[in-house]
Amino acid sequence: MIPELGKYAGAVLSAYGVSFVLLALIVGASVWRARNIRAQLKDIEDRLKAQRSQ
Amino acid sequence: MIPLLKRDLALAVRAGGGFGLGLAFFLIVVTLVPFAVGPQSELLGRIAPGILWLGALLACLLSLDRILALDWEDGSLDLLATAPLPMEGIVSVKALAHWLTTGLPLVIAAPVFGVLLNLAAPGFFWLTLSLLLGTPALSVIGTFGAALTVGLKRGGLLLSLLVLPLYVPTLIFGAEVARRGAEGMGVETPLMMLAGISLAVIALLPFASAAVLRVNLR
Amino acid sequence: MIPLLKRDLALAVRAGGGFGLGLAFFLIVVTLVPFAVGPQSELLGRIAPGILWLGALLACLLSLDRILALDWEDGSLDLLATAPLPMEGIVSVKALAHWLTTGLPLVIAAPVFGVLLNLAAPGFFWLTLSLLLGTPALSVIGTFGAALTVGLKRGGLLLSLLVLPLYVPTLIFGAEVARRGAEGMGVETPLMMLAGISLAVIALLPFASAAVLRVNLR
Amino acid sequence: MILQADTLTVTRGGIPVLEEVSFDLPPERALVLRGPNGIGKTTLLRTVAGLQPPLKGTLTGAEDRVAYAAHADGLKSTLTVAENLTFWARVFGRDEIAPALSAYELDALQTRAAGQLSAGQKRRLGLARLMVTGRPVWVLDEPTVSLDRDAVGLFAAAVRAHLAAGGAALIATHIDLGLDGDALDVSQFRARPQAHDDFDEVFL
Amino acid sequence: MILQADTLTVTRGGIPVLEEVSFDLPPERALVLRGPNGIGKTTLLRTVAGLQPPLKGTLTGAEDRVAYAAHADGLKSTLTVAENLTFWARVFGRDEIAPALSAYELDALQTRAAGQLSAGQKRRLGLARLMVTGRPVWVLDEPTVSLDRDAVGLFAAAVRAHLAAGGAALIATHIDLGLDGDALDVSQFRARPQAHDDFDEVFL
Amino acid sequence: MTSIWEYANPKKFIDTSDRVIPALWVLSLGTLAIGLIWGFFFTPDDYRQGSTVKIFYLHVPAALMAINAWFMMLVASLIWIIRRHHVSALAARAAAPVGMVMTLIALLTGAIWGQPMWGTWWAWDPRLTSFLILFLFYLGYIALWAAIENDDTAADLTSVLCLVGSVFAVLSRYAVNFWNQGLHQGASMSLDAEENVADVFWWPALVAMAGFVLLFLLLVLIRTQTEIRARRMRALLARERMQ
Ligand code: HEM
Ligand SMILES: Nc1ncnc2c1ncn2[C@@H]1O[C@H](COP(=O)(O)OP(=O)(O)OP(=O)(O)O)[C@@H](O)[C@H]1O
Ligand SMILES: Nc1ncnc2c1ncn2[C@@H]1O[C@H](COP(=O)(O)OP(=O)(O)OP(=O)(O)O)[C@@H](O)[C@H]1O
Ligand SMILES: [Mg+2]
Ligand SMILES: [Mg+2]
Repeated sequence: MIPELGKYAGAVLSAYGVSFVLLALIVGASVWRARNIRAQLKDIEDRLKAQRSQ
Repeated sequence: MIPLLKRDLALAVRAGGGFGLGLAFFLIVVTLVPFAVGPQSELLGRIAPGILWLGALLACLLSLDRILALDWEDGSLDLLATAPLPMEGIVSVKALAHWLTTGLPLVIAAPVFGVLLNLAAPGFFWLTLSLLLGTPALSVIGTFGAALTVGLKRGGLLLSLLVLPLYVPTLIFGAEVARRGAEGMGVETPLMMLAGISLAVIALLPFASAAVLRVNLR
Repeated sequence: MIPLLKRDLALAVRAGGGFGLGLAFFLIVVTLVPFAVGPQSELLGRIAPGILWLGALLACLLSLDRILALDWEDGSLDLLATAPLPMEGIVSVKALAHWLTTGLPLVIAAPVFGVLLNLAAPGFFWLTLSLLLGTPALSVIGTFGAALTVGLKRGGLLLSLLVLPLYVPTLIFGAEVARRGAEGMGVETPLMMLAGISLAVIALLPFASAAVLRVNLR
Repeated sequence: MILQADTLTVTRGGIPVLEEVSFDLPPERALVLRGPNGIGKTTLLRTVAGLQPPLKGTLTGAEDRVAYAAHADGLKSTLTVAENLTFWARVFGRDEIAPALSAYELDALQTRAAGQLSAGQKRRLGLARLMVTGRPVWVLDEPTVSLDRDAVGLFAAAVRAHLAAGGAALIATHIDLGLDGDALDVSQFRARPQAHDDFDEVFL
Repeated sequence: MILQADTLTVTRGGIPVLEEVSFDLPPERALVLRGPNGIGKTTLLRTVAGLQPPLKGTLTGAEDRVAYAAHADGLKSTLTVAENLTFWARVFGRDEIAPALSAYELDALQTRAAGQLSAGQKRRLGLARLMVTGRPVWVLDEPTVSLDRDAVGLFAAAVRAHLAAGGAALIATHIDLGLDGDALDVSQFRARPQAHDDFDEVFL
Repeated sequence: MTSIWEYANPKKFIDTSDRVIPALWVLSLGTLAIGLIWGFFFTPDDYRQGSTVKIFYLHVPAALMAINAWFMMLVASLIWIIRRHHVSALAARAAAPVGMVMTLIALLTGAIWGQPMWGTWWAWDPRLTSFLILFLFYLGYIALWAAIENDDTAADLTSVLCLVGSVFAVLSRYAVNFWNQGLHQGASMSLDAEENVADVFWWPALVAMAGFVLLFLLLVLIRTQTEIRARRMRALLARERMQ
């Protein structure tokens, strides 16, 4: 049930392609950085806690 | 205020002070354009008003980082901030000094460069007038950019990036005045807009510049 | 040599390293041109090859003072000069790093900007090719200028002044290739000249750069 | 009028470096700040000079009464000694530079460009700037760096004359200046590390 | 091999500052240069490091054997401590940075960006650079600026180890380093002002 | 009665947004999928534009979000300037890259659309040009945040830039309009317009728009959390260094 895109198929598909790639990039980057920073912060907090409980 | 202006002008004309370098850059950009787009005089004449405005804008832009960075590096800016001068006054005087050493020479020299680019005869007057009205806005906006980036290492290119979009309205109306003038069309609307932008910017932007400069000195 | 190149590339991509700023400047110059000369796409298309070359040249020019000045300020240059590296090698690597971080991105991005300026279809290939051949010469010549001005306070604008006339031949032949290419004319002669200039400059100028750098370090 | 700091907390890069700093500085007195490198003397002096706001506490009697001398001298290397000094005098609404020149034995160098001075001469010029401001409270950050013994003596004499004329001085230094002012060791005010448990605190 | 300076005249800004400087520096020895500010120590050391040619006289045994440490450290603030050191090691064709790190107690700071170090830590990193060059002659210009007492001790130990391994060191300093090297007061070589009668002379 | 300013407390903000985020994931991706699938598969072609109308469902929402993101940054900057709530400054920082990507999507889909419609990838039409300028503003704003080390300084400077930039962006819009009367469509969203798009295109577009709004919200929440954590991390490290 792929719709008939006619002579504009290239334009439409590339528009969707470009948009999805860009959206995926920003979503991916956001999630990846969120994970990364969350883990780093946890490391530091744990280390500081350990230091103080000594 | 006056002593600061005097000092900045004195510094500009001493060795290494940068007076005339903006002009030289303008000259070189204007000279390079025919090499780049080809020597046909009809084509050059058509793009002349725009290129002259663009050249003036780039020449201004390149000298912006001198406005505050030198005073920051040698500590004068800290000392000026503790002196009995309002920060708004300091940034205004800095912008004025920049205009006197960069903008004004460009205004005066632009007709000469117009000849190089085969500018149409009626264009000379309008080009000069539009630059006279527009370059003060360029200096004031540039001072705002300089105040934003003053503490940053190698802020120069970042400064250009921040300032250029802010230059767009001035450029559009300024070049429009020069272009329409050269083609003999009416220039009232863009001329009014240009003057309006300059006045508004001169009246209001120093407050923003002073605010960001205070933050940067903290 | 390799560690130096690696370090310079690493520095360029770190915070504040300036990678991409040349590109941003290029983008902004290209954006401003239509505001200055007007939006007619036919006119823009005619001047597109020249303006793109000029924009690339100016973007290169603005980043030149990073090539050596930073290393001079923090003392690395003195220490490099006493290291077992030939000075000619150092300046060549510096030029190469500049080209990789500034010239190459411009070459890659130029076609995109060509779209903005309505460049004629056959022009894209020739524009890219001419930039690919020409920008290395810009970097090498620029390194020579940077070596000349390295010890000077605020050498930036002086550097532009010294370098711009040296850029003229490269600009002429490079823009000629792009322009003729866009108009579908033969490009052999300017292409040969452009390639010749690049090769000669890459082969010979580092010796001059090394010599003046040695003098400046004294 | 007394310069008074009351339980001041000063920050550098957003982090408190000294806290609960309190002192009084009456006229005709000098207060010498002492403490190891990096403890926060410069930060405190910048706060007193009004360049940065304190995080907590109050500071009275500083507004428009302070002349500040930092690590950097604020000299223009292409202007002559006299031009540099005249500029700062005018900025503070004054004219007379001769007493300042002679106090630091700079008369012979008047027409020399500041960039051609030796480091010690530059420093002397930077200190002479204080005398042309006419401000009653001098706030000085390591004023004697790169001065030789004689020049330190000139500086001490200038400070004593300033105090005798009703002024006050707040000086951060590592060496002995031969002034009979009070000394304040700022190490005692060192900001205590705070508990890290509470999430909000980091945005202080 | 001996580093030997023979009736050297060194210039700054085109003007001779020291003349007829002669000294020998055999392996396993340190030579400490002394003299007041502005006498020309930095100028002499730059000449020895090969950064500027002497006006007269000869210098033997310096070519490609000198590691120079100037007033500035040549550190990149966005690179980490380890990256900075590795870079300099590679430039000198070497790889090992661990001994240098531990000699200056920098191990814990390895991954810290150099821009975030305190002044003393930066200086320690700058001195650690000497150890990764593998060069036998160290030429040091006021190496202990901004170091605290412990760090000066680390530096003295590093120099002693370097000498014991057959190296040599030429050090300009104002303080006492606790090294038993010879001292050379360069004031004795101070260049005499020349007669200006002869027109040619000023073009020397 | 709890005030909205409570969420200016970073801890409270993180806790609350942690609860909202999972739901937002489902909601935003779901809405987006419905809108785009509906638009792509179940709408007819336009009689003039053919199948290229399908680009509409990406182009218009992205264009709207590009502007709205900047507007949100402006509001957040004002809140920072007036009330100095750190979360709002960080939210502005978090929104900027998302807004920039939206601008880029609008520009690129527009360019791809322009090729069949106008026979050119790019024309200096006022609306297109304004978006290019908006893109530059995003670029400068992000670069300024990245260049400043101290967080409070950066927040102060970028919010002033956002304020001044907004004024100049509006000014540029007028300037550009004066400079060139363009070939781009008029506003389709205005309710009174004759040229309003037909309902068949209109409904899926609305759903896609809702999807873009939700996605923007989700990304801003996630990124603001990240910025808060990163900021806390820097502060902890700096303190540790001082001891
Ligand atoms: C490349 C940059 C472009 C930008 C930044 C841009 C921006 C926008 C914006 C902001 C809107 C929403 C207007 C509104 O509904 O209020 C819009 C709508 C629209 N754009 Fe673009 N546009 C671009 C290129 C194009 C091109 C090349 C086409 C080709 C036909 C196009 C066709 C449309 C259409 C059809 C609409 C919907 C308006 C309507 O239905 O009448 N756009 N565009
Ligand atoms: N830009 C900066 N960002 C963050 N912290 C800084 C910055 N500059 C300095 N610091 C830190 O702030 C603290 C106080 O510095 P300050 O300059 O006030 O010290 P000081 O007492 O004047 O030292 P000195 O005697 O060396 O002049 C130091 O620990 C320093 O590491
Ligand atoms: N750029 C310059 N041009 C001309 N003369 C200079 C320049 N820089 C320094 N001098 C002069 O050269 C002389 C020697 O300077 P040098 O730096 O070698 O002294 P130094 O012994 O290292 O002093 P310090 O102990 O302060 O480091 C000084 O008298 C100084 O005034
Ligand atoms: Mg200090
Ligand atoms: Mg020295």
